[in-house]
Parts: sequence; structure tokens; C-alpha cells
Amino acid sequence: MNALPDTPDFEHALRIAEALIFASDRPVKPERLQMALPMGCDAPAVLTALQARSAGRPVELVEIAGGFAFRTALELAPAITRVVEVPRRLPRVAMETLAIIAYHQPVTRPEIEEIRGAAVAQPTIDALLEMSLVTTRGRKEAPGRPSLWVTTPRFLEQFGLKSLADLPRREELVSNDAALPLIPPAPEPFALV
Amino acid sequence: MNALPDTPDFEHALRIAEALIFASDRPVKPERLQMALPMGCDAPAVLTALQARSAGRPVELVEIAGGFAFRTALELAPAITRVVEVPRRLPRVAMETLAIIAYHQPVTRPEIEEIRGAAVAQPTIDALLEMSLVTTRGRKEAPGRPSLWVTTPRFLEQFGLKSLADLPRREELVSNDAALPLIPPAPEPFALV
Amino acid sequence: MKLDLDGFEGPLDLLLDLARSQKVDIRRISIVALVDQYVLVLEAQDIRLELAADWLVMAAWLTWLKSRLLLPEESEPEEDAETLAGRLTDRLAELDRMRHAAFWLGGQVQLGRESFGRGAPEILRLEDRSGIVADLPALLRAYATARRRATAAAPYTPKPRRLYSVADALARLRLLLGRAPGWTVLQGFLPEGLASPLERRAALASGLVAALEEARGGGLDIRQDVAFGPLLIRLSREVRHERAA
Repeated sequence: MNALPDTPDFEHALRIAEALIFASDRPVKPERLQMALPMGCDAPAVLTALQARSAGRPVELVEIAGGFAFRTALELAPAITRVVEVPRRLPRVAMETLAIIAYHQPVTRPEIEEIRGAAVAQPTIDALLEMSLVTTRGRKEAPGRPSLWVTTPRFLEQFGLKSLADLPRREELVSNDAALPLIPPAPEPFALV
Repeated sequence: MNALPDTPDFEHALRIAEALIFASDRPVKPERLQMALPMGCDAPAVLTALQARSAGRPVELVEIAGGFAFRTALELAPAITRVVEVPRRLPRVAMETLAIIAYHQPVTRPEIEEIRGAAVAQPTIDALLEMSLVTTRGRKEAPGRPSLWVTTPRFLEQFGLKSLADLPRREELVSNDAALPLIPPAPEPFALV
Repeated sequence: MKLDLDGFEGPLDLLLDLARSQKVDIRRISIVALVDQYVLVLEAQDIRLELAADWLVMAAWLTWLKSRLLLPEESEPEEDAETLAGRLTDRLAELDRMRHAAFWLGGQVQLGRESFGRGAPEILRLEDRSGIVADLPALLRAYATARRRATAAAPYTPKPRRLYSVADALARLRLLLGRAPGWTVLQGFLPEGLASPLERRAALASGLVAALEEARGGGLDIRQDVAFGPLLIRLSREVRHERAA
């Protein structure tokens, strides 16, 4: 027996869902919500209904990092940032390192440096660690047993991603970019193609 | 010129207030909200309106510590609160007392204090008793007839021991523990004359 | 060619930028043109010291690559220059992709910048603290700690030991000597019932010292006939005469 939309049971389930997700500082997984709902209420159905209702409100329900969380509407950001302290941006090097970890995880630091063609300074790793965007998971069975770096659920939250599959595919990263027009190379005497 | 209730300007101010209070890590004072509002919007009026609208909703605006914050409705608390088992650690003194009873049983409290080299307070003994880790068995035929303390079967269970004989020998734990009253005196090294 | 070197982290960065300034698809880039431009940059710019080593390796590698490409082909078992150039192109392409990924990430709606989460989350857990964490290692550690502390705190008290002192020996000697008529073995003057060998040795030593002291004052005579033989003592003649008088 399922509680159907617009029945008192379903409305009660919606109230529970809203309160639970609102109170939580991390995205709430459907399984966690299910534990809080009365018997016969389907968490995914409740979440879908709640998402529909919150659309257009100042605080919206979004799916993120494998769960659901309330987030302020984008257009309100300028007003809010006037009084809320906004963390400073990550430097370019840190963003690149983060991107490499995101796409190549699990990846060792020497491998990151190989891809960047330059050393990764400790402050860069520190900055990413401090924001809990990356972490290590085990070590690579290679000389020196270097640590393997991966992104965290917090990374998904930071960039509003449902999962790592939300990252653009690698092929899309270059070909869709207008800044790098695909002009055929000029004929060169020793052109290598 | 003030934005009046039910005008678009006032509605926008309500949206800003809701998002700001949601995102703030502490109760929002009217003066702080005022900084985020467009010119001509009165923060107290906006807060009053927001409070009225949120009444009866799963998340209500409440005045708290001189500011305003959202709180989940009280009647939803049982549904969204999860009981988590957080086992306590035994305080250091209790652990030491328990260890001494385990090794020296049956032992009186003065003897425990002698072995610890420090006093053992009654609440410590009470805590061990309450957790059924120790019990008394008879009294020592000595002045004051002090109770003799022993460990219980629950103690063995808690520490995963088959029997007390599973405990490592004392000498393996504390080398050169010559001050232990319960160790037999060593034989004289020399015999002359 | 004008380059702002401050933004660069390493040679690959520079190569990538050179590649871009050629306005070409990196995957189809002319390595030779790249090498030429790179060498130009190396000659024209002040290179930051910490990058110099990296750059030198890259420069050497590129120079070698260029020489391989310029020289007529030889049959050699090594990787050919085309493969190496291809690998460089792949690396540049991957760095370029990661640059774009970073750019894409930077353009995402970010938490705490464009959108905000709950600032003051509520505590959604009730703690049941009825259980205890207590494992055997903790118990054993506690025992060792308690014992070490107790041992360290206790002041050093040597075992009380009643040893026969020189003064005791003197008194006993004076008391008993008069009763013995002639030469008597020293041990005969020692108290009886000394249990431990240590006590017996101490008593013997005290007895000897007392006898020597008495002999020095002229109170008694000592003799030992052979080395390690028995020590014999008796009252000195003067004392005997005094007593007799």
C-alpha cells in the first residue's frame, strides 16, 4: 500500500522530507530519507514531489553528490554575498590539479606532475585538502608506493554535480571550445602530422 | 518610499531574506538583513511577513538570540532524529582500576590504591560496578574487613577473553616491576662464608 | 614573440601556449615549428631560475627531436622520432583537455559562491552512550601505565636490613673477651642466629675491624698463623695483668 500524492499521508511525508533535508548540512540520500518516512511512503516519489514544489522558490531542492539538498536560487547570490563571506577562488594551478585528479583518479602525484608538465607544489595540495575536495585512497603498488588521489563527495557538492559522470566527457573538453578553433596547420617544410 | 507587502519589490525582499537566513551560519539580525535588501525595504517588516508565512510549515522562522533563524518544526523532530550509538570510553582511572582488579584479584580498595600509587574515588568503583565489570566477593580478614574485588564474566566478554589466564603475564607488560608487593622476593645473588 | 612568463609553471605550459598561438589543433601541430618558437623564447626571455632545469630538459629533448627529424632516416631499433613527437603531442593535448576541464569546473555553479547550502545545520542525531569502548590493548596499557606511575612515584627505600655494626662488635668483644682464657677464634665472638650469608659476612667484617681497633689500643693480641687461616685473639698481657691486679 503506497501513500499517494495529495493524500494526508503523502503530505506528512513531504513535511518530514523537507524538514530532514533542510536541517542537514550534507545531501540526504534517498535511503536515509526512507528510514525517516512512515511505512508505505516511497522516498523517491516524495523527493520528486518536493523538488517540483520547491522549484522557483528562494531555496530549491537539487540533486547533488548522490543525494538531495536545499540550495539558494542562483539569482539571489549577489544579494546574499553582500553579507555572507564568500571564500576566495582557487588559484589556476589548484583548479588544474583538481581537474586532473577528477579525470584521472585514482592518480599519483608524479602522474599529476607528468600531465601538468610541472611540479605540483605542496600549498596546492594543501588548498585542495583544506577544502576537502580531494583525499587519498590507498597507495599504488609501484616503487615508493605513492598515495593515490581521488576526489571527495564534497567535490561533487562544491561544483553541483550529481556524480562524476556529470563531468563533461574528455572529447567534449577540446572540440567544443571556441577559444581553440580547429584551423588546419599551415604547410610547413618539416611539418609532422 | 517603502516597498509595501504584496508588491513585487516586497516579494523580492522576502526571497532574499529567506535565502540569506537559510545560508547564514548564525541567526540573522535585522540590521544584517537590511544590508542585503534593496533600498526602500524595511527588514523588520520583511521578517514579520516571513515569520507569518512560515508558520505551520515544516521549517519555521523563529527569533533566536537576537536574530532570526529557520528551525524544523518541533513535532517533526522525532521523525527526523536518528539515534546513534556512541559508545563511551572508560575514563583512564576506571581503566587502570579495572586492570589492577583483573591482575590482583581478589583485592581490596586500599591494595588497589597501593598498587596504582594513587587514590581510587568511589565514583570510579561505582562506574565499574554499574557496567557489571567488577563485583565483590567476601571480605578480607584484616582490620576494617575491607571488601575483596574481583572481575565478572561480563569483564571477560567485554575484553574478548576466554579466561583470566588469557591476560598476558605482568612481567610482559611492566619490566622491572620490583615494587609490586605480590611478586615473591628474588633469591640472594651471593652466598659467602 | 612576446610571452608573459609569470603564468607558466613549466615547459609543457609554454609549449601549449606556443601551440595555441599557432592557432592550430594541438593534435595536428607541427613539432618543428614548435621547437623553433620554443628556442626563440629561450633565447629571448629571462627564465625564472626554478624553472630553468625543467626547461633545459625540455629544450634538450626538443633539440634532439628536431635533429632526428632533420637527419636522414637510419634503421635503428629505438623509438623513432615520429613516435616521440606523437607522444609529446598527446601530452600537450591532455594538458589542454585538463585546462579546459579546470575552466569548465570554474564556470560551474559553486557552493558558497553562486549558491548556498544550509548555514547552520541542525543536529539530527541523538547519542546513545550506554555502551562502552574498551578493548584489551587499552586495558593492558592502563595496567602498565598505573604500575609505571606507581613505581616512579614511590621514593626509594632500601630493604631494611639489620647488620652487625663495628660498634656492636666492639661491645660484644669487650664483654666476651674477658671470659675466654687463651687464644680464641674470631668467629667465636660473633653473634649466633645470623640467617643470611650477607649478614654473616658483615658480622665477620665488623668483628675483624673491632678486633683490629682493640689491638691498636693495646687491648688485645691478634695472630694468624697461615694466610687465610683462622684469626685468633686474646686479651693483651697488660690488660690481663691489670685485671689480675
